[in-house]
Amino acid sequence: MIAAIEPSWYLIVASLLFAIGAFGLLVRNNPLVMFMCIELMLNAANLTFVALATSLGDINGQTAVFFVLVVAAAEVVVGLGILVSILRRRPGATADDLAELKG
Amino acid sequence: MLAAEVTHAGAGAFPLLTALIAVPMVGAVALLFTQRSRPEFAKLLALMFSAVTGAMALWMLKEFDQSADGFQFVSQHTWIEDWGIGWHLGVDGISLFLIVLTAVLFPLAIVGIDPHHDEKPYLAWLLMLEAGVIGSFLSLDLFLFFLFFEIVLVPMYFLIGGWGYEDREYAATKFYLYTFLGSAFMLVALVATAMLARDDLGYLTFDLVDIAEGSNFAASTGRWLFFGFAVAFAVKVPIFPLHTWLPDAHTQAPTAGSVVLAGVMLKLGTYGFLRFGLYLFPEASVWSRSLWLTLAVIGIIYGAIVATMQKDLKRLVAYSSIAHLGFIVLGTFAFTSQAISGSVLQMVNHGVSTGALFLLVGMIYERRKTRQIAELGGLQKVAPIFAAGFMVVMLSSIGVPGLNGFIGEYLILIGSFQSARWWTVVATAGVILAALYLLWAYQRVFHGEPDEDNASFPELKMKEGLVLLPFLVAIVFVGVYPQPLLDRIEPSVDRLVAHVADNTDIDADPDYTTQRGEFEPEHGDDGHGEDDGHGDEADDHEEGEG
Amino acid sequence: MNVLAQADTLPISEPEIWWFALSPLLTLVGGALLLMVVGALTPQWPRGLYAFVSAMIGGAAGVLAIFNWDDISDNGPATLVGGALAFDTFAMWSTIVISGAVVLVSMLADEYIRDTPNDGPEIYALLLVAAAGGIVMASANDLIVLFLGLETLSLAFYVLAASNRRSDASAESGLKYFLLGGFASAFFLYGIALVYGATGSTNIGEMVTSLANRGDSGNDVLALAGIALLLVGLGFKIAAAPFHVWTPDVYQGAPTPITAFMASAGKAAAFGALIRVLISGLPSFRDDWQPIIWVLAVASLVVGSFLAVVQRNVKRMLAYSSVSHAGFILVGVEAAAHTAGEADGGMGISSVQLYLLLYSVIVIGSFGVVALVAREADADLSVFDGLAKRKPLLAGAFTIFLLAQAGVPFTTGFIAKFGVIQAGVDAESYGLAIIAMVTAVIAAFVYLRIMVAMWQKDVEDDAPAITVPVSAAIAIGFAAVFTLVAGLYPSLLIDWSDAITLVR
Amino acid sequence: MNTTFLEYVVFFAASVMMLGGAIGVVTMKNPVHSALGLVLTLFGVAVQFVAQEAHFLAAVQVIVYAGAIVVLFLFVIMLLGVDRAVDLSIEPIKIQRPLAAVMAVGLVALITAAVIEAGDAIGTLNPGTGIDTATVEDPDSNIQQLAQNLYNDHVLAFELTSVLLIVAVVGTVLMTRKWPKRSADEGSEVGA
Amino acid sequence: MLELVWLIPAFPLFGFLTLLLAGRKLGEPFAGLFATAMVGASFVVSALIYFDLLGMDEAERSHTETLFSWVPVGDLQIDMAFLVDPLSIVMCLFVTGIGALIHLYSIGYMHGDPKFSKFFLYLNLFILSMTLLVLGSNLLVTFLGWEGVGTCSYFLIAFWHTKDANATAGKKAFVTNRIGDFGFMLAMFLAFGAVGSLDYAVINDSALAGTLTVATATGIGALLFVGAVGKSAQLPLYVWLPDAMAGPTPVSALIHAATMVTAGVYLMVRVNPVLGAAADWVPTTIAWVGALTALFAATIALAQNDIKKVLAYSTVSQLGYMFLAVGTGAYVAAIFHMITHAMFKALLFLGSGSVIHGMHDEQDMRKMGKLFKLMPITASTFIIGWLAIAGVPPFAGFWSKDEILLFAAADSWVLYAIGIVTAILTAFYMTRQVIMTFFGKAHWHDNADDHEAQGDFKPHESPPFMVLPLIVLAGLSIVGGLVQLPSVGIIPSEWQHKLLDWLHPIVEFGPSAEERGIGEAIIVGTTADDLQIPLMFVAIGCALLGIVVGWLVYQKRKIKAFEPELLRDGWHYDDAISWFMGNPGRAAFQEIADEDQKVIDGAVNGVATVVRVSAGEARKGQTGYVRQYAGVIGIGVVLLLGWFVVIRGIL
Repeated sequence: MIAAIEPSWYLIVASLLFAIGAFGLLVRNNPLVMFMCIELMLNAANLTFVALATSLGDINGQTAVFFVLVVAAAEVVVGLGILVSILRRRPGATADDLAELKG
Repeated sequence: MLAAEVTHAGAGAFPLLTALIAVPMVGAVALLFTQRSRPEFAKLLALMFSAVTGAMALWMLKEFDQSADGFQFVSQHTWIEDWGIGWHLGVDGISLFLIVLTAVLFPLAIVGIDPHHDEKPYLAWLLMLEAGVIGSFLSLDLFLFFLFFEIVLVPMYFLIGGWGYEDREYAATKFYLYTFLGSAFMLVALVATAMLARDDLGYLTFDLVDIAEGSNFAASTGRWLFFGFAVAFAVKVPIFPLHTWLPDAHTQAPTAGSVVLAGVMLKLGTYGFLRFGLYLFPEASVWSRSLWLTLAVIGIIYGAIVATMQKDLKRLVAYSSIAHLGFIVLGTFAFTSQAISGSVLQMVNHGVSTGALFLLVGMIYERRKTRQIAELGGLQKVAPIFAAGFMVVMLSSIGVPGLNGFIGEYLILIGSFQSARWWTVVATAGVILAALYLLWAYQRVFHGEPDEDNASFPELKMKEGLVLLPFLVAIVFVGVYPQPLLDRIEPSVDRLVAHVADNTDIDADPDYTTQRGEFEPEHGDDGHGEDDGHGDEADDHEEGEG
Repeated sequence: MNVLAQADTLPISEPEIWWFALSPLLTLVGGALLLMVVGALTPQWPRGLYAFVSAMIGGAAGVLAIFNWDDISDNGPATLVGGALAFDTFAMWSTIVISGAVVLVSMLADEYIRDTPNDGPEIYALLLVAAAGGIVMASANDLIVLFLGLETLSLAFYVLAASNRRSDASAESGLKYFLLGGFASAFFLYGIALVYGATGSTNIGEMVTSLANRGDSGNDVLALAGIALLLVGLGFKIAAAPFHVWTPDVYQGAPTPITAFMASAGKAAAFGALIRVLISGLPSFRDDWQPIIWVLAVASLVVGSFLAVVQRNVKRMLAYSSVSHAGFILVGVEAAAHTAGEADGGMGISSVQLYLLLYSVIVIGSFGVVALVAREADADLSVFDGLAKRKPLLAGAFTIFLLAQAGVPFTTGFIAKFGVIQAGVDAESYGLAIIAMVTAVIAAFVYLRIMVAMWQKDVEDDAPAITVPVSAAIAIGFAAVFTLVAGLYPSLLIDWSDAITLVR
Repeated sequence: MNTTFLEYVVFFAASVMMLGGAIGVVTMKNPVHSALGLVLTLFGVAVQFVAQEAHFLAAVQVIVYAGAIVVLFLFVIMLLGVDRAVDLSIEPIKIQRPLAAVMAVGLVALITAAVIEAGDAIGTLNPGTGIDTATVEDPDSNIQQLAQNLYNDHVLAFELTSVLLIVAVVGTVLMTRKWPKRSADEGSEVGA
Repeated sequence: MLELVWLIPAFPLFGFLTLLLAGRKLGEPFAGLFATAMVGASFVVSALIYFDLLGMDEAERSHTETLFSWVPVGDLQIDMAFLVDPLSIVMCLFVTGIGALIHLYSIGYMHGDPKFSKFFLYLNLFILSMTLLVLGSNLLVTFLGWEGVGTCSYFLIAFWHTKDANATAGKKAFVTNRIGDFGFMLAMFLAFGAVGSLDYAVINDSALAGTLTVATATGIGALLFVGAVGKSAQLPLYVWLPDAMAGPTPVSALIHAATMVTAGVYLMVRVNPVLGAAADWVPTTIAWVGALTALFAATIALAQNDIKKVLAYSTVSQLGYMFLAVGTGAYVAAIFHMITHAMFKALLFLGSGSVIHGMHDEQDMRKMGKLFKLMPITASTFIIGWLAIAGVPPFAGFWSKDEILLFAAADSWVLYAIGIVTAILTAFYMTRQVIMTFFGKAHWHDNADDHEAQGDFKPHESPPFMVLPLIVLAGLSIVGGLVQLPSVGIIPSEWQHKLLDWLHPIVEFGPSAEERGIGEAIIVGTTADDLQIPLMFVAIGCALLGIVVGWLVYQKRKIKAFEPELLRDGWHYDDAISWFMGNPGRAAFQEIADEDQKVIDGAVNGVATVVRVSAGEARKGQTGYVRQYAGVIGIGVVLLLGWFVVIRGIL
C-alpha cells in the first residue's frame, strides 16, 4: 500500500459525513433536501467501503460501491417520482405538512 | 406404579370420548346451515345433538368400571408428531361426573332458556362451548387440554357479549382478557413442562400420563412450573383475589351463560388443579399448600361477606360461588382422600345447585325484568311452588344435610381438618355466613307482602318445572345417597393421593384408629401424643399447628 | 437473464449457474417483465386478467419452490451463483410464503385496483418484482445481494404504497415510507460496510469462516458497530420497536391489498434476512446481539399491543398488532440465537418460519376483509359496526382471522404462537415467553373490540353497500379455511417446518 | 515525504470539501443551494476515491452522481418550483434539533470510538488478494479487476441491479402517469 | 322388632312425601289427620320397640340397624344407621308422643289457615328430622337430624312469612343455630381424626377404654357443647328462641319447648363418656353456663308481657337447668327434666295457644285477665302446668328439678344457690302469668276494638282437637315424676330410679365408672346426699315462696310489681347484638364489599386504565411527522451502537 493516510481517518471522516446526513434528515423540512441527506449518508457508506477495501486489499469493497451507486440512482428515480406526484397535487408541501396519518 | 391404564372392555370399538366432543361440535357446525328464520328448527337440532351427547355421557357412566382407578375409554392417537402431541382422551373418577354434569346441563339449558333473539348463533355457540368443556375434562395431553381450556373462552365471550345484559361488552371483555391472562402463564409453564420432562423421558411429549409418571423435576423447577399452571387455574376458579371477573361475567351473562359458567366452567380451574397441579407437580403442590389453603379460606369468608351486601341477586349468587369454590380449593390442597373426594363431589354439587340458582334467578328476571333484590319481595306468597324450588336449591347451597351441598362440603372439611386444621376451622365458620347471606336474600325476595309489581309474579310453569326437576332430583339424591358417586370417585382420588404421597412426605393413608389429632386445650395440661401427630402431616404446616 | 457479454481480452470465468434452482426467482422477474412488455404491447386486457396472470406466476414460483424443496431434501443444501444465494429449505420456505402471498394479494387487489386508473400491469409487475426482491433477501448469502434484494423490495413497496394517487393518505404513506426506508437503508449499508471491514468479506459463508479464525482481534469492535447498524436496517424492515414508527402510518395509508402484502411478504422477507445475517452469518457474536433481539422483542410486543389498544382505525390496529406479531416472531429468533451456529439448531428457526407462513395467511385475510369493508385509509372502527348483520360470512371470516391473531386454539394463530413460545421455552427464555403471552392478552383486547363492533353494534343507516368480488371472496375464503384447517391439523406443516435448515 | 504530505493535503482538502458540502446541504435555505452543496460533497468523495486509487469508482461517482442524480434533483426542483428560500431558524417540532444533535454526535462518537478501538486491526482479518491500481503499463488494471469481480463473484448482484432498475422504471411510470381527474372524490380522503 | 326401627322415621317421611305431593288435595282437616296418624304410627312403633327392649337383658338392649352406606370415603365410613337403645327409644317415645298430641292440637289451631296442609308437611318433616336426630347411630346422622330440625324450625317460625318480623326471626334462628353447628362440625372432624369413626359406639368405647386422650376428649366435648348451646338456646346464643315465638303456637310447643331445643341435652348425654374423659373444666363450664342461663332467663321472664315470651324465657331457663345437670354429672336427671319439661312446657304452650286462639290472636297478657271462667279447661290444665314448672310436689317438675338441685348441691353450693334462686323466680313469674291471664282483672274488653270481632268480642274455649291434648298433657304433667323417683325412704325402692336403671349402661354409674371419672356423678356420701330430704323441703319452700309472693303482688296487689325496663328488654342483650350486627357489623361487611369493588376490582380496572392511559400518552409520540420518526430511529441507532460498541466492544 502506498497510502500513508491511516484507513481510520477515512472512516472517521465518513462517519462525520454520515452523521451530517442523518442530522440533516432530521432537521430539514423540505423533502428534497431530506432526500439529498440520504444521498450524503450513502456516500459516507461508499467512502467507508472504499477505505476498507483499500486497507483490506480487497476489490469486493469497490464492487459494492458500484452497486450502491446503482441503488442510489434507482432510489432517486423512484423517490423523485413519488415526490413529484405529491408535490404536483400539493405544491410546496413540506415533510411536516404530510402528517395526517398519526397516533 | 400408576402407569397402567384401564381400557374398558368392549369400549374399544366405538370412540366414545371422541364422539362426546365431536357430536356437539358437529351440531354447532350443522346449525350454521339452518335457516335464520326457523329458530324452532335450530333449537330442535341443537337439542338433538346435545341430547345425544347427554345420552352418550350417561351410557359412559353406566359402562364405567368403578373398581378401576385408571383412565378408561382411552382414546390415543398421534396428532402433531413432531411436537409430541397426541389426541389422548380418557376418563377417570375425577372427571367422570363433571363430564356427565356437563352433558346433562347443556340440553337442559337449551330447552329451558330462551335467548329471545338470534337463536341460531346462540345455540351454535352453546354447542361449541359444550364441546370445549367436555374436551377440557377429557384431555390427557397438556397441549390438547390447553386447546380446549382456551377455546371455551370464545363461545362464552360471544354468549355474554351477544345475549347478555346492560354491561355485557365490559363483562365479556373482562372475562376474556382476565382468563386469557391466566392461561398465558399456563401456556409457558405447559411448554416448559414438556421441554424439561424431555430430559427425563428422552423424548418430547405433551402426554400428561407420560410426564407425570416419568418426569422428575427438581424442586425449584417444579415449583415454577406449578406456579404457571396455578395462575391460570386460580383465575378460572376463581381464587381470591383474582375473582373480580366473575361477578361481572355472571351478572351480565345470559341465563344459560351463567348456568354453564357456574355449572361447569369454573370447575375447569379446580379440575385443573387436581389433574394438572397435583398430578404433575406433587412436590410443588405440597410445598405451596399454605398459600392455597390461606387463599381458599379467605375466599370462603370473603366471598360470603361480599355476597351478603350485594344488591343484585345474580351478583350475590356469583359471590357465593367464590365462597363455594374456596371450599373446593381447600379440599384439593388438603391431600387427604376424604377432602379430595369431597372436592370432586362438590364440583358436581356446586354445578347442580348454583346452576339451578342461576336458572331460577334467570326466571325471576324473565318475569320481572330486574335482578335488584330491593325491587323484589313477597314472591313466596304469589308463587309458592317457585319459592319452594328456590328454597330447596338454596338450602343445598347453604349446605344443609340431606342435600347434596352438604356431603361435598362435609367431606372437604372433615378431610381437610386432618391435615390443615386451623384453616379448616376458619373455613367451617364460612358455613355460618353462607346461611346468613342466602337466607337474608331469600327473605328480601320471597318473604313479606308482595307490592304491586310483584303481586302478578307468575307461578312456575310446567316447562320450567320440568327443567328444574332434574336439578332437584340430583340435589336430593346426592344428599341422601352419594355412595354411587363416591364409589366411582374414590379409586381415582386414592390413586392421586398415593401419587402425591409417593413423591412427597405426605401420608396418604393415615391411621385414624390411633391417637393423632391434638386439640390444644387452653390449659395445656396434656402434651402426650404430640409427636406421633406430626408424622402424619405435611412437614411444612407447622405454622398452622403452632 | 441474458448471458453476459464477454470481452475477448477479459478472461472472465462466470460462475456456474444452476438455472432450475433459480427458477422461482426467474419466474417472478420474468413474469413481471412479461406483464409489462406484453401489457404494453397489447391493448387493455380483459378485466381481471392481469391479476390472474400475476397470481398464476406467483403460484408457479411457489410450485417451483416446492420442487426445489424436494431437491434440497434429497441432495442437501447448497449455495448458488458463486455463493451469492443460499439454496436451502429455509430459502424455499420463504419463497413459498412470499409466492403464496403474491397469489392471495393479487386476487385481493384485482377488484380493488380495477376501480382506479392503475388498472394496468404495473401494480402486478411491481408485486412480482417485490416478491423477487423478498426472496433474494431471504435467500441471500451475501450482504450486498441482501442489500440489493432489500432495495428491490423496498423501492417496489414505496411505489406501491403511494400508488393510489387519489388518496392523500396513500401519497403521504409512500413518502414517509420512502424517506424513512432510505434513512434505514443507509444505516444498513453503512453496517454492511463496517462488517465488511471487520471480516474482509460480504459473503456470509466467508464471514463465518473468517470470524471463526479471527483469534484475538481488535476488529471485533468494528464488527459490533456494523452489527448494530445492520440491526437497525433489519429492525426497520421487520417493524420492530423502536424502528416500527413508520408501520402504522404506512399500513394505514397504503392501499389495503398492498398493506396486506407488506405485512405478509415484507415481513417474511425481512425476517428471512434477519436470520440469514444473524444466525447464519454472525453466530460468533451471538452473545452480543442476542440481548438486543430480546429487547427488540419485548419493545415490539409492548409497544405493538399497547398502542393497538387505543386506536380507532382498524388498519392502524392491525398495523400495531403486526408490530406485536413481529415481537412474537422475535421470540423465535431469540430462541434460535441460543443455539446459533451449533449443530442442533433448536426449534427457533422452524418456529419463526412457521409463524411467518401462518401469519401471512391470517394477515392477508384480515386486510382482505378490511379492503372490502373500508376501501380507503379511513377504516374507522364504526365502519365495521354491525358487519355481522350485513355480511355474515365476511364477518365470520374476519372473526376467524381476528381470533387467530389473538392466538385462539384451533386456529393457525395459536399454532404459530405455540411454536415460538415452545422454541423460546426450549431455549429457556422463560421471561420472554411470559412477556410475549401477557402482551398477547393486551393485544387480544383489540381483536375483541373489532369483534364487538361487528357482532354487537347496529348497522349505521347510511353505510355504503359492501360488494364482495369473486376473486377476493376466494382469497379470503381460502385464508379462512386454511386458518381453521391448518389450525386443527397442523402436523404436516409442522413436519415440513421442522425440516428447515440453513446452509452452512 | 512529499508524497505523503501531498496525500495529507489532498485528504484534508477533500474532507473539507466533502464535509463542507454536506453542511451546505443541511444548512442552505434554498434547495438549489443544497443541491450544489451535494455536488461539492460528491466531488469531495470522488477525490477521496482517487486518493485511494479507486479511479474507476471516482469516475463513475462523478458521472452518475454529479452528472445524473444531482441534475435530476435540480430538474425536479425547477419542475416543481420549490426553489424558494425557507427560514431555517424556525423549528416547528421543538425537540427535533436537540434530538438530531444528540443522534449525530452519538453516531460520530460511537463509530469513531469503534474505529479507534479497532485501530491497526482494521483490514487484517481475511485480507484480500490486493487491489490492482492503474499504472502506466496497465491503466485498465483496476477496471479489469473490478469487472472480473463484478461479473464473476457478483454476477447475481449485478443482474439484480437490473431488476432494481426495472422497479425504478415501472415505479416512476406508475407514479408520474397522469390520472384522469375524478371530481367526485377529488380532495382529501385521509382518515380523521 | 328392633329391626323395624326404621319405621319410626319412615312414617313421618311418608307423611311428608304424601303431603308434598297431595297436601293441597287432601285439604283441611284430612291433611292434619293424616299427618297426625303418621306420627301416631311412629309412636306406636316406638312403644313396641320400647316393650321389646324392656324384655331384654340390659346388655342386649342395643341394636344398630344399618340401612345403607351413606358417606363412604376411605377410612371415613359413615352409614345411614339407627341406634336402638334405651336412651334413643325414650327420646323417640316422647318426641313422637308429644309430637302426635301437638299435631292433633294443630288441627284445631290451624283451622282456616290457607296453608293448613303445608303446616303439617313441615311438622311431619320436623318429626322425621327429630327421630333421625335421636336415632342416629353416629354423629353425622344425628347432625342430619340436627340440621333438619333447625331447617324446619326456620320454616315454621317464618310460617307466616308475609310479616317481616316472622321472617327475620326465622332467619335469626337458623343463623344462630349455625354458629352452634360450627362447634358440632368441628367436633366431628376431631372425633374422626382421633378414632377414625363417627359412631357413638366407637367414640364412647374409646373414651371408656381410655384410649381417647384427655386433650381430644376435651376438644370433642367442648365443641359439641358449643353445638348444644346453639341448639338449646343457652348463653350466649339463646337470643333466637324468644324471637322464635313468632311461629304458630304449636310450633313453639313442639319445637321450641318440648323437642328440638332439648337436642343439645340429648347430645351431651349421648356422649357422656367423652365428657367424662375430658378435662374437668368442660363439665364445670357446662354447669356454669347452664346455671347462669337458668338465672338470667328467669330474670327476664319476670317482666315479659307477651304470654309466649314468658314461656320462651322460661324454656331457656329450664334448659339451663338441664345443662346444669349435665355439667354436674346428673345425666339421668337431665334426661328426666327434659321429659318432664317436655310434658309441662308443651302443656303450657298449648295452653297459651288456646288462650291466644280464644283471644283472637292476642298475646299481650295485659289485655287478658279473668279468663278462667271463659276457658275453664284451658285454665285448669294451664294451672297444672304452672304447678309442675313451679316445682310443687307431686307434679312432675318438682321431682326432676329437685334431682338436679341435689346434684348441683353435691357439686357446688354456689351452683345450688343459683338453682334455688332460679326456682323461686320461676315460681314467681309463672304465678304472675297465671294470674295475669286467668285471674285478676279482666282487661280483654277494654281493648275489644283491637280485635277482629268488634263489639261482641268474647274469649271462648277452644275446640276439642285442641283441648284433648291439653288434658292428656296435664295428666302426664301430674304423673311424670314417676319415671325417676328419688331414693327417699317413703318411696318403695322398686319405684325409685326407674330411669337411671333404664339408661344404664348408656350412662355408666357405679364404682368402676367413678374411678375413671365418667358416667353419672356419684353423690353418695356427700353432704348434699345426707341432706337430701331437707333440701327437698327447701325446694318446696322456695316454690311456695315464689307463688305466694307472686300472688301477693299480682292478685292481691299488696306489693308493688317490680318490672324494670331493663328486664323487660332482656338486659338489652338481644338489642346489643342486633345493634352490633346491624351497625358496625353491617358497616364492616359493607366496607369489605365496597373495598372489593374499589380495591380488588379497582386494581384490575386500574391495570386496564394504566395500559390505556400509558398507551394514550405513547400514542402522542406518534406525531405523524416523518422527521420525528427518523429521530426515534436515530435514537434507537445510538442506543444500539452504544450497546454494541461501548458495552460489548470496548468495555
